[in-house]
Amino acid sequence: MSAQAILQRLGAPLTVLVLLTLWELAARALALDGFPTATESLAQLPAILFDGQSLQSIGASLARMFAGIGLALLVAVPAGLAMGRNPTLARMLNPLLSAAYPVPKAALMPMVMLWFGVGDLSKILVIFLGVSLPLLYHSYHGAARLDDKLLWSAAAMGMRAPARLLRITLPGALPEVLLGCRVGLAMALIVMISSEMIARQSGAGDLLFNALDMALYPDVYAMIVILAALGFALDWAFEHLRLRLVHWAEPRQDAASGGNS
Amino acid sequence: AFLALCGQTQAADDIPTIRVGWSIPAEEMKYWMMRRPDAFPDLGKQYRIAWTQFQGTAPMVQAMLSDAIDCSSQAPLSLGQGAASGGLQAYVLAQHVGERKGESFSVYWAVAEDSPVRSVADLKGRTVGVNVYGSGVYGQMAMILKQNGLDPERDIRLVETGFPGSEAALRAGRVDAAVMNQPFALRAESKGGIRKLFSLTDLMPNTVHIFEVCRKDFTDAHPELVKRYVKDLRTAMALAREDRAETLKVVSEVTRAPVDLLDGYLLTDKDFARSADARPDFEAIQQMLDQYQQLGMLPAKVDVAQFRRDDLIQ
Amino acid sequence: MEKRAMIEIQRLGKSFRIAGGKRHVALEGIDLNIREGEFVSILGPSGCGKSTLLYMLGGFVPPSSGSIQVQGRPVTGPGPDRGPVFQEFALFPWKTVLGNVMYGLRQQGVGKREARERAMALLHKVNLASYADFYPKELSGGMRQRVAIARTLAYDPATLLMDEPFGALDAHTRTVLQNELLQIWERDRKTVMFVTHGVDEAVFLSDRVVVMTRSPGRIRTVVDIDLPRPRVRAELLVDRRYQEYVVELERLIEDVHHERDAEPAPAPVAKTTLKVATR
Amino acid sequence: MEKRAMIEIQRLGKSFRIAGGKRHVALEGIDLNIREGEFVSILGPSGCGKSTLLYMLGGFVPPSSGSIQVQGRPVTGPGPDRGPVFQEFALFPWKTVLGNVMYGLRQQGVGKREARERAMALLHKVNLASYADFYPKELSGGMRQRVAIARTLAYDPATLLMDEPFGALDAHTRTVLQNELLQIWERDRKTVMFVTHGVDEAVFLSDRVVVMTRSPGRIRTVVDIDLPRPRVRAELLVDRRYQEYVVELERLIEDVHHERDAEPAPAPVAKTTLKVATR
Amino acid sequence: MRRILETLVPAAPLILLFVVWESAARLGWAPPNLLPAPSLVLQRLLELLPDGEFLHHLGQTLIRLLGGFAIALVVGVSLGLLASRTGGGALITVVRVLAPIPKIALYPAFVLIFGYDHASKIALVVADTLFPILLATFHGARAVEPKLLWSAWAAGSGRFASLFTVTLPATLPAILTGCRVALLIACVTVFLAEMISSTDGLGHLLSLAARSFRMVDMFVPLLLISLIGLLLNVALQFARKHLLRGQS
Ligand SMILES: Nc1ncnc2c1ncn2[C@@H]1O[C@H](COP(=O)(O)OP(=O)(O)OP(=O)(O)O)[C@@H](O)[C@H]1O
Ligand SMILES: Nc1ncnc2c1ncn2[C@@H]1O[C@H](COP(=O)(O)OP(=O)(O)OP(=O)(O)O)[C@@H](O)[C@H]1O
Ligand SMILES: [Mg+2]
Ligand SMILES: [Mg+2]
Repeated sequence: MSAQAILQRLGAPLTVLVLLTLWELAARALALDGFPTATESLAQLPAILFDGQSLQSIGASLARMFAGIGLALLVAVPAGLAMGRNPTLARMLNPLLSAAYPVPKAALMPMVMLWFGVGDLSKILVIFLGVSLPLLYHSYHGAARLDDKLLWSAAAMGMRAPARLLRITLPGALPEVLLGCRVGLAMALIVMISSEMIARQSGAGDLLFNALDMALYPDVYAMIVILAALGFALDWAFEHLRLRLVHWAEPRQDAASGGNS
Repeated sequence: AFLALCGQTQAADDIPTIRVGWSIPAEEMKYWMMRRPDAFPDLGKQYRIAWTQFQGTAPMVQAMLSDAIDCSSQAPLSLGQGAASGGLQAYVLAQHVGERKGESFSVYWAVAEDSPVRSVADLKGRTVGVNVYGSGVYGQMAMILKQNGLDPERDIRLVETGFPGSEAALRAGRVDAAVMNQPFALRAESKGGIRKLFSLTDLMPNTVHIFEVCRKDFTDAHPELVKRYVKDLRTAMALAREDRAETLKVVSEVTRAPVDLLDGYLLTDKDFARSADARPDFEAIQQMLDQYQQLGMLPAKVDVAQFRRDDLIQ
Repeated sequence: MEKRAMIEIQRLGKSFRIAGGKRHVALEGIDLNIREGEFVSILGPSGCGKSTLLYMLGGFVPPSSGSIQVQGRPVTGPGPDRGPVFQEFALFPWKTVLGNVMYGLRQQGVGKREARERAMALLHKVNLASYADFYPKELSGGMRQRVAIARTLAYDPATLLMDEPFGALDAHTRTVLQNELLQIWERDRKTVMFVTHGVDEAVFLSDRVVVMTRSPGRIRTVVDIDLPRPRVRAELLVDRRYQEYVVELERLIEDVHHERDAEPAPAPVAKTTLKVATR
Repeated sequence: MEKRAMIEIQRLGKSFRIAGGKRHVALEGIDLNIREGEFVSILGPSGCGKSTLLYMLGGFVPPSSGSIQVQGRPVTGPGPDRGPVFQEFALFPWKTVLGNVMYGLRQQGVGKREARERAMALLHKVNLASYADFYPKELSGGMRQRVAIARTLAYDPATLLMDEPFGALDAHTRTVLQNELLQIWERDRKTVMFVTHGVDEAVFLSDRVVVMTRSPGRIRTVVDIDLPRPRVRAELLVDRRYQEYVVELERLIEDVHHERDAEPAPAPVAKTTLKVATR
Repeated sequence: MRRILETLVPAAPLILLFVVWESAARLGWAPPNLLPAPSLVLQRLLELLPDGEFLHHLGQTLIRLLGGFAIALVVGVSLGLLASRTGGGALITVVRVLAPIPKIALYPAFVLIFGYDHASKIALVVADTLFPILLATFHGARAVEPKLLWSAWAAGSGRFASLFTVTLPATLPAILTGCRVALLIACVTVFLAEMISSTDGLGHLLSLAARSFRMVDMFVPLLLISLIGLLLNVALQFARKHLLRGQS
């Protein structure tokens, strides 16, 4: 039992170690210029992490990312939930959304620059668009699948529709909404970087794309490692939050395993 | 545009600001101004610069068209296309880098040492890497191919490798000929195993690569401001050429390329050519614009005269 | 002493679109008037449309035909005057037992403290006070059902729409809650629509018992339960009239089951003169 | 004529971790032996752990303490020898009624055609043949319950673990299915664990009735039902012994309810000598 | 009449968008060298559609888009289902590490490994769409009502078989939501890949036009990818309706 617990604790670091080893072996076997080994890349980490300016850049990117996420949470979740409970609204917005999301933001940069400048605003907008995609659809379908009788119960207590959206649909669809958040969080880091591809000021994407432009692949992969670590930490923190928020919905602890084998 | 104001980091006081777009890797003048502002008495006091880095010159044309930046680095083709198709009106005010036959580096195509490709004509049916399809460098390559009896659309298979990925693509055998630019050329040469096939100087001796451009409406409205900027650019060119050691540091700070690598080519005869007064070579630009028109890459003749405002260049 | 109709149901019908695209008739031609303060039970075969009828009374589901009026106004949606207890409980899974029971009270604007006290009092009544902090998924079926009952009773709706509310309870708990419900009803004179499968339960609690036919559900008979109130179980069980009612209703249900689908259902008898039980 | 124990339950206990992080004891010290082909009913207050006991017998949930052996081997997981009918039905929502009932048969490798025929035969028995193409969400509560019963009976498990399987059915349907179950049991001599709240149902069906205490559940008493088989409802209802059993069990359940939590539960009596009902 | 209205409602916002866009271009709210009128774009699109070469570009993009999506779907659903079972923890750690990586940075490596043809672009689409599907599947599978699985196991379904007979159908709603997200991401990614490095495909046409500031030509691929996204979504919605006809 305790051995199992130890293994569980060590699970994540062990997996990461295996991953790094696989990377090292693959890179050595392939011996490609654009694919450095793990050791080469990790060797570049201190140069980035002990450089105040780089850290500041990464911080600036993260700030934009959180702004974008916050905006997405504020807009996409309510919109998705409303669509889930209101078929007419969903029928109206669905075509618009599925026509708008596929458009590559990079191609619209001139318009974005025209209206929002080259600064933070346009990048936050791009991040918002990326993050809102999973948030919106997971909220939408989560809300649509909610048991009607929960809403009926609330309505019978005299709760009006807007309040029901917030107090019944939101918590009821929360597991699915938070799944959207988890996907959105991973995407946020990706979009955060790609939002800095075309017009760059200081940021993590700037570091990464500059390294790419200079073919400094170990630096590129060092940035990737940093982003992966950031993503891991964010996801870890988010999982804790998620479990706290939806512990009531998790199936019984010993359920999916079944039996005492 | 009103939203742009909110997003823009506006100077709190009334010091005028120029919004400048830049890119890497060969704009030492700007890197100096960004990294060593104290070397320029006016900078930060008489005027300010808001820097934004871009991926390539075309996005900077769009940014200028969107009124998101005032000045930017440009190449002849993107400026010509911006003017011919996008309605961009701008002045060419300083030249960053160009080529000078025999004295400087020239963008070239390399093949593997043991490749059977010995001449341009041998490229028929081969895979050729280019930085960007439809770019200025591509145009000049196409011209060279034509001169050697090859149809660039049909006789070769073209892939976009970008400059940074070029060497790797060649070594991995993904392309038969790869385009080489600094500092990637130096790195590839030092590893060996490659051979130069042809270079842009084969087409013309004084190709212009990058120059500085400011929007016409902006310049006409703030001639003094732009003048200061151009003056500082020239100061930067002088500084860059005089103090090579410092320039190496500056460039390394901006591009994060190690000083060792830069030391191998920067400001030597393995680098592009820079003129002391950073004066644009309008003749060469016109020649290039004409070539592009000939290739159909420009829809109409573009007269370089429209980009001149001589009182700012002296 | 005739009270005015609280609920008027006229030629009510409901059909559902099923997956194949066809329509399935669940209810047909329901006519029923329920007076204010009346306790009406509904008995009927499984699948005859009892739950569907309650959904429409609650205003959760629109009728396919016919009309429902509550206090003279057509039902257009749910309201706090009609409190449902659903067959599947429909507890809020993200709230604890206490949170579920407090919910309606808080919704009505009752202060937190008072809502808590009143909810706890109700939880004591349904014998779940020590489970106040449990989440629904941690409860047994019968416990969930009791929470659902408490949740609805908490906000004190004028009409109760209860769908087999004691179905998952053991005999003792069921008796306790039956008595509890009767007490509340006798005190507050709520109108109650009570779906059940227990014939004795229906007779014990109701003023009238509606017997429905097999699917598609129609009203087969309405039986007035003319037993004195307040009713005491121990007395009633030995009352001959009580036993007769039970036997009669059981016979009716048997009949309903043996009527062939092909036969036309007998004409609804909802409009029989109503006799108010002597109290 | 003593048959060997099919199910041996020893000092079985189960506790759950609840949201607060504390543990909640659901079951404690259960000792019970069930012979092959025996029909055992479980009566107990709501929340005393009846469902939990069945989950552990099914091998779905591991015990916290104690052990369960089925046919001499410890239970390590579910198997087709023990078929559950869950209190909440747990139908596959993506399958039609027919698909649900066919599922087990198909899993056992029965051909499509035969599975279909056997499933349809069962659906006729539970009176749902005309709903074969409906999806679970389109059914009423009682209809769902009948599908769940049919689904489990379909693949003919040697042991049935039934959790209030007739709880949502009207009296008539319930009687029909009780008789159906008895017939199957008498023919195939299945071992049956049957959780119910109906004392009369328990007496009517069972060889033994286990009465449990309030939560945390322990076994209070095991009552042998010494009534002749095959049992016929009409005869039984007027049988004095039957009535005595019912009265005795009702009294026991009342007792269970009035025992204070504080009092130690009486020693389990599972090990009383078993008397096989005369057949 | 009612039918017409019913089809009009979903189209209304799109039509409105077109009207606003058209007037923005016509009335000069946006400079015409940045935003061409949609009528011009549509007209050009109709001109180009019968053109064999244009169709070839369209085909290339669709192959990459649908190929990448299909691979991501199969791999993502399989891995997600496996990870949901005991012992899947390691897989989720891998996902945690790999999901937030900007795949675009891996593109140089993809190109060297898979070449400049379809494969490298498909690889990028797979890398970008895999995780939304995988995570949706994983969470959906974890939330499956245990009693459904218990019912299946008790009916003799093996652990592995029940993954397909129970977990998969019960997870289908979540998977389809993941697909919806992934499909839209795939549209963006395939364009990005073609814009970065390609000699064919709609993304290539777009960047070519963008580089020479032929705005109408640039908006043709944009309009087309919108239409593709729209059509794929309609298809997905039909699939959803059909697959989930028993549920919700
Ligand atoms: N959403 C639905 N779609 C299609 N048919 C439905 C739907 N809901 C109910 N039905 C059908 O309507 C009929 C009545 O269902 P209802 O739930 O009202 O029955 P009930 O009288 O409450 O039965 P029970 O006593 O078993 O709960 C049933 O035949 C059922 O199949
Ligand atoms: N997942 C769980 N977490 C915590 N406690 C649980 C859980 N499941 C059941 N319990 C507790 O275990 C006890 C027994 O529950 P169980 O469902 O076995 O009762 P039961 O005898 O079947 O009751 P009922 O007749 O109401 O169905 C209850 O007190 C319940 O609160
Ligand atoms: Mg019902
Ligand atoms: Mg139970």
